[in-house]
Amino acid sequence: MDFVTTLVSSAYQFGDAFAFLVLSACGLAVIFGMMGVINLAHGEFIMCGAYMTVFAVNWGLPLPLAIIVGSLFAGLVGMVIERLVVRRLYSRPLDSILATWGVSLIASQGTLILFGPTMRGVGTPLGSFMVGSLSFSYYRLVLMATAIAVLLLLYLVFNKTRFGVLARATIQAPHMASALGVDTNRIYTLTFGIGAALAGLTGGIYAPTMTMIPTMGTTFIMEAFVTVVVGGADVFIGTAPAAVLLAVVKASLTSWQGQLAGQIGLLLAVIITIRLLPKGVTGFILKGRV
Amino acid sequence: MTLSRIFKRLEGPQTMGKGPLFWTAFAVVLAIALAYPLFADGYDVGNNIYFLNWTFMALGLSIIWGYGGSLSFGQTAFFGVAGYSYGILTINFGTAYGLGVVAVLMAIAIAALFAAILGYFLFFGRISGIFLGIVTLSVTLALERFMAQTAGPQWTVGSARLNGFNGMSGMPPLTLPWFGGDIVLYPDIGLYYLVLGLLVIIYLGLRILVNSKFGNVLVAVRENPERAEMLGYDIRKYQLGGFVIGAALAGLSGALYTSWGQYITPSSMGITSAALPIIWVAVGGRSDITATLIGTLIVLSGFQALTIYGSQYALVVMGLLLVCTVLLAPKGLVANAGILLGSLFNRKNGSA
Amino acid sequence: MTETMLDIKGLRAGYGGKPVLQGVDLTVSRGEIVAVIGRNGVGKSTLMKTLIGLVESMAGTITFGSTELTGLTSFRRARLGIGYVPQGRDVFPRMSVKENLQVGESMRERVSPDVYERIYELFPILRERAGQQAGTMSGGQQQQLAIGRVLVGSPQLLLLDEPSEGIQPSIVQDIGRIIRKLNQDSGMTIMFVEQNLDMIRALAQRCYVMDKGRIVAHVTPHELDDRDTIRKYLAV
Amino acid sequence: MAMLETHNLNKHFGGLHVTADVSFTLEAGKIHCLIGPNGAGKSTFFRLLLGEHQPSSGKIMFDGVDITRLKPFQRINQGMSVKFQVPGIFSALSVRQNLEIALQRRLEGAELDAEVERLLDFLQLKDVASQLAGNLSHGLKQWLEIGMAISLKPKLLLLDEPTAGMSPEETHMTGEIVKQLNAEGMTVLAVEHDMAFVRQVAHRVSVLHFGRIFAEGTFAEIVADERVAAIYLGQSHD
Amino acid sequence: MTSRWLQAGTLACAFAVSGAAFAADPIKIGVLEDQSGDFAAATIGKVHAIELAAEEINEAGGIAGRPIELVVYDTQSDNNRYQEFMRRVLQRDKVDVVFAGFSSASREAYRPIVNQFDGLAFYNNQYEGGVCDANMIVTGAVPEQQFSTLIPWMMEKYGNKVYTIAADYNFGQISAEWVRNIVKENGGEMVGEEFIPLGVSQFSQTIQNIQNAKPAFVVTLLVGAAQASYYEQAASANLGLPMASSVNVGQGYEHKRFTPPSLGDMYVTTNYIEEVDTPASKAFLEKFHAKYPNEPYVNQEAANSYIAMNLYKQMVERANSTKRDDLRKVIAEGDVCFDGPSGNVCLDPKSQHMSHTIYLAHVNKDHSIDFPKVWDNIKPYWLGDEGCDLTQSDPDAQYTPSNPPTKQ
Repeated sequence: MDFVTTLVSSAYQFGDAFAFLVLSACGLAVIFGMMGVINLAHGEFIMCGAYMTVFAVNWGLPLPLAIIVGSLFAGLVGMVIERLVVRRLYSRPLDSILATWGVSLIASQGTLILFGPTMRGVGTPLGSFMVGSLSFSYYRLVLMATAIAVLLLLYLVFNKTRFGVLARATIQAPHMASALGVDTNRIYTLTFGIGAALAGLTGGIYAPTMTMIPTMGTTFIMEAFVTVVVGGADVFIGTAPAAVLLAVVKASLTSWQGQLAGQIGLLLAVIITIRLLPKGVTGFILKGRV
Repeated sequence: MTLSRIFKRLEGPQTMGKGPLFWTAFAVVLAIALAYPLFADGYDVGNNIYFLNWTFMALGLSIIWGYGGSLSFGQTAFFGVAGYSYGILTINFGTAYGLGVVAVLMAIAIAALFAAILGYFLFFGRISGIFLGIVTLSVTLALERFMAQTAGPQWTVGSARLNGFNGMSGMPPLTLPWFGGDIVLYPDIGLYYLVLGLLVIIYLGLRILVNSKFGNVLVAVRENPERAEMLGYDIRKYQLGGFVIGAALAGLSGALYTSWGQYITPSSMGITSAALPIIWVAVGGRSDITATLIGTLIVLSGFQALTIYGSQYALVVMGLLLVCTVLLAPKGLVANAGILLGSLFNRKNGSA
Repeated sequence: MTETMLDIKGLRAGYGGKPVLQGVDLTVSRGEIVAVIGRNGVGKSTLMKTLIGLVESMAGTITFGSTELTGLTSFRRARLGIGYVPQGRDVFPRMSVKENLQVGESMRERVSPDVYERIYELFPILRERAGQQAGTMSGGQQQQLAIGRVLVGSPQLLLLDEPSEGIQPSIVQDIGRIIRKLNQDSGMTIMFVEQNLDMIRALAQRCYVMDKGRIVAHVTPHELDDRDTIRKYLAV
Repeated sequence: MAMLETHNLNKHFGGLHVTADVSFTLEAGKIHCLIGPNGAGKSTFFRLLLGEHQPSSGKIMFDGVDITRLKPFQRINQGMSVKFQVPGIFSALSVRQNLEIALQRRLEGAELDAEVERLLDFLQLKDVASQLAGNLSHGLKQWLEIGMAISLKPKLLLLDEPTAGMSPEETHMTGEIVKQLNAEGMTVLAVEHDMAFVRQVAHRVSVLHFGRIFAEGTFAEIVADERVAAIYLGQSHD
Repeated sequence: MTSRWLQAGTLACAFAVSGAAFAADPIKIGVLEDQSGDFAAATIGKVHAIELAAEEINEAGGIAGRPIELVVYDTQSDNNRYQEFMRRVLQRDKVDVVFAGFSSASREAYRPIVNQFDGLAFYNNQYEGGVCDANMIVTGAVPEQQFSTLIPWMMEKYGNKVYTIAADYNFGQISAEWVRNIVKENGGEMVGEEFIPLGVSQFSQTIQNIQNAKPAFVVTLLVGAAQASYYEQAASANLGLPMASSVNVGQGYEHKRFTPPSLGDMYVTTNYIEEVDTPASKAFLEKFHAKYPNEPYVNQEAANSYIAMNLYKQMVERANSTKRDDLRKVIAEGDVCFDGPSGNVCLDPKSQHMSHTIYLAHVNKDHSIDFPKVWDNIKPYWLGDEGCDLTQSDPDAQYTPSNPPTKQ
């Protein structure tokens, strides 16, 4: 293999791992970082987005539009669940783990009952390109671009929009925000909705590359948790660097020693992180700050 | 007088139920449990051993989570570690001459050691609250994934093959050394009495533990870690202690389970398995071992019945039950019922 | 000038079932500047928090204009036109000064664009530091930000909880001057909790004296020139 | 002899300097009160002493030992004890158990039982001994916490606003308890702003203002100091 | 449908059809299959096939005049449930025989319990082979049947450089071992071998490794829904290599679930799929669809389960007993055969495994299927050759090529 091919191939593998980590984790990270809730139904929101995307394609929508529909639908479901369940548990974060686990059981088995054990997927669009002797999928590039776009979009939403300002204010001092006229409940609902919609987006965008089954979300779960653990509470200064770090670990170990090494590398990263940086990358970056 | 002193140590504000009424009920339940094999068929006895096996893990979770305030999502990791340890030991050395009992004890010790190492990182790294839950879950999933790939022939310990996802089997059942030959404990009456005996001992032992100085501090750490620290307690050590005890109990469940079914797999540590103990304990009532014990047995038999009669709706009903419990009975169904019962009883007494 | 803006009757409130306020009665008219004074721990801050809705009241009524406030969540009260500047400022530490100010917009449906100009005129430091993280500013700057933030929502009634706390005297005087100006220029009604005599004398038209969760006296600032009165109602 | 000394203790959060160069000496056997207006840095100073905050710079000596880098529980085991402003008790445990948890640090068996009874008597908590601590009235919670703090038989007792939320009678009673403990040999440092209490107990008073020790002396000296009155009431001192 | 309804329905049918003739005690058959959870897609059809066979047999007068009563439990793809319910059917329901299990893990979970109670279980799944246990009868195809046919054929057609990607667990490891050995025996070369942890769904690196190794074809031994994502990803990266498999299509009907052409040019050896174009197969499919019109696909496991029911009927009728030892005496005669949807099959007395007609299914670009080759009567020879002889001794063990029985 010539140098260019090696370079392109390494970058492609890194980007692929990065995209998967970011997209797996971002919904979970928003909900955990902004609200302190561990959403164990995260995988089911991913599945929900994927299923909705496939339905939308089957109704004749073009794929990009279908993915958006899937994402919005997951976000909507998220908001409903926040209203019905999660809202009552903000003072009891451990119980919210249980409740969201319950939701996840209902969702995955409910999907099985309603739509059967499997569903025909949609094909992966866009074809492939060659570099040297290797061929690559264009769609994987779309995934990478989406991961970066999601981070960028999140940054813009939480830093440049009115909603973002209010959301951050609510997270930092909920009582004060409320005393300044912020409807904090609405902020919580919307934030949870955004987290769920991001999970739905992940599901929708990976739907063409995966098998559609009710438990499909679980393949994202480990990566999502690992990224959030390593990243800590903040999406921007935590999740994104953690995903870079883990993508390097995963991609290099995978290409060197195979998939298992990549997986084990991720877990070692977690163990090392909790010892060295108990609050994740976020804690490290915020150290010494207010 | 000595009897009353024993009872005094068994009772305290950390456990629901006290006084003659409670202990009479306890004795009645115990008597029924002891007589049970006389009028139940073999299947029910075997099935109940299976249920009782799990209660140790639940009680352990109650100690670390309910009493100590630290949610461990990793109980099944210790369950699995002990199960595999038991398998490896007994496949290599057999269970005759009391080696089976030694294997159980060593399996528990290995699980406890693993918990001690992991717990050291966690508690001395000051990881607490919800983050502790994620980290312990991640470790559990890691262990599951690691064990699932040990299918190859290189993964053997002595003559025991770890056997990957398919799980390890072929370990002999537990035997007790006895005069005139070992007693082989298949899942029938013998094992039933052994497990029941262990449960009674551990239940009473935990009652003493949680009402002891150690238990007091454990609850103190849950209630107000800052105050506990400002009384000079190194709270990390107590959290670690509770974690290790919880892990050892999970280990006992793991070893017994493995000997019961002569089988252990990585999926015993998967995310579903990892969540189950939390559900049992939460539904029953986590901060009381009696509530945990009753709750665990109710949930286990309830879920099994649901699976038998509810077919595919079982999982949906389980999910609903969980959500409703969390929302409507935050202390747990059994604990809330107990509190209700207690207040009714008190009111009656008061008005009389 | 006798239109009642705030009417509190028999207000009881506290934490965890234990009342700190033991039946507070007090009125504030439109356009007034009223001080609530008293020693530490007599319930002054609790009163302010109960007014904005951060502490739930157990009994009594709070009437704002013609609206009964008890039972409303705090963001609804803020949107009715009550601005609250808490003790200890409570700025959002990991947000910029500008973003802190923007949160105040939630009090209004629509905020006129020149409101920021007005606030920057009152507190030039906020313009200078608009991009700085609020948590890294000094106490006095944070206090100015906290007041500026609530002014974005143009409240009719401004509640200030110990605006002088932990702030250098020169800035205390500045803040006092600005508050008076707000009252004179736009007729903003102001109620504040204070122990700082300079601030009380400079601002207050009337003073309620609080002790043990009740209003125990009603004095004018002039009466506070008297040493014995001070000793009686305030610390030291 | 100095029980507690701080040398140039500094703490800042971001741009906010909470304590600045606090050098402070507490003589053994005294009751020393620390006063100052809200926001003067009293509670931060207190947390620095306890080890809940790490100082940005400076040194803390306790009974001849440098404790600057010790963890909170290690400082307690060196012989200090603390009562917080908001009562730090174990709500789900009985009053008796609260005391037992504290006392089991140094006693056991019959001795422990006897000491529990003595403390319940001393703190007038006998009637509520078996109630859950969370159900006590505010004042009784405060006393219970004082009881837990003194259970350790500390050389130095740190009190953070021990009379917050107490009635004058309760405040007076608390003062008497503190004086009695001092008479038994306990050194006491109290952050307090109830002047009646300070007058009642203090051998010495330090005034903290803008994170610095502004003045120090006997109660009478401090009260007479016009500058102190000025900062307390915010009067410009010209 | 719940298990109770199923039982009731079956019983009702049985009684309606033959009335008084069925005064005899029913023969109880336990059915433990995953009707929910991860494996449900491939196993619901098995339950249906068993119900179909039971209905047919009952209509024709039952087994030796006794009606079949099914006791069905949903094992939820959960090993613990297999343990619970195996105990239940054997101890509580006292069934005569159990048809149980999809994954090898579930089989290993229940096998000790079957041994404990000395029951008899049919495992109707294609698997990694090697179970030598007198309490088990295996009707699924095993590696020697699938690979000794598939690999040489592929090497002849495409070349002798082979790359294997396999699920990183027992099935994958053992199957890969078979592939490796057969490739070597036939003078080929393994240019790569990669094991994928279960649950992994991302294959970019693997696809590149394959491109770098330049094999003639890829042997895909992937298992589970997550790993099935490989085909879509490989197609989208335009890998374009022929694939050989023992597990796909026949079990998970991936060619029906994925968008063409992601499975194009895949070759699978299977003992049955619904496309098999024989009169027996067509008749079976017709009956199946008549009873279950909404069945998405009739896979090899469904056919094997159907065959197993008929084999059991034959054994019981010949032994005139449902006792395990009597049945095994019949098997020992060596002529327990059945002419079913997949052709003629016979039970091998030594291993209690079944011979098969092996069809080479080729998936076209449009995901239609053709059969370039059919091998008749391929025997499950390996266990017997290596020294497993259940007519002589019962080791209750599972062997692998790297861990064979110790020869006497």
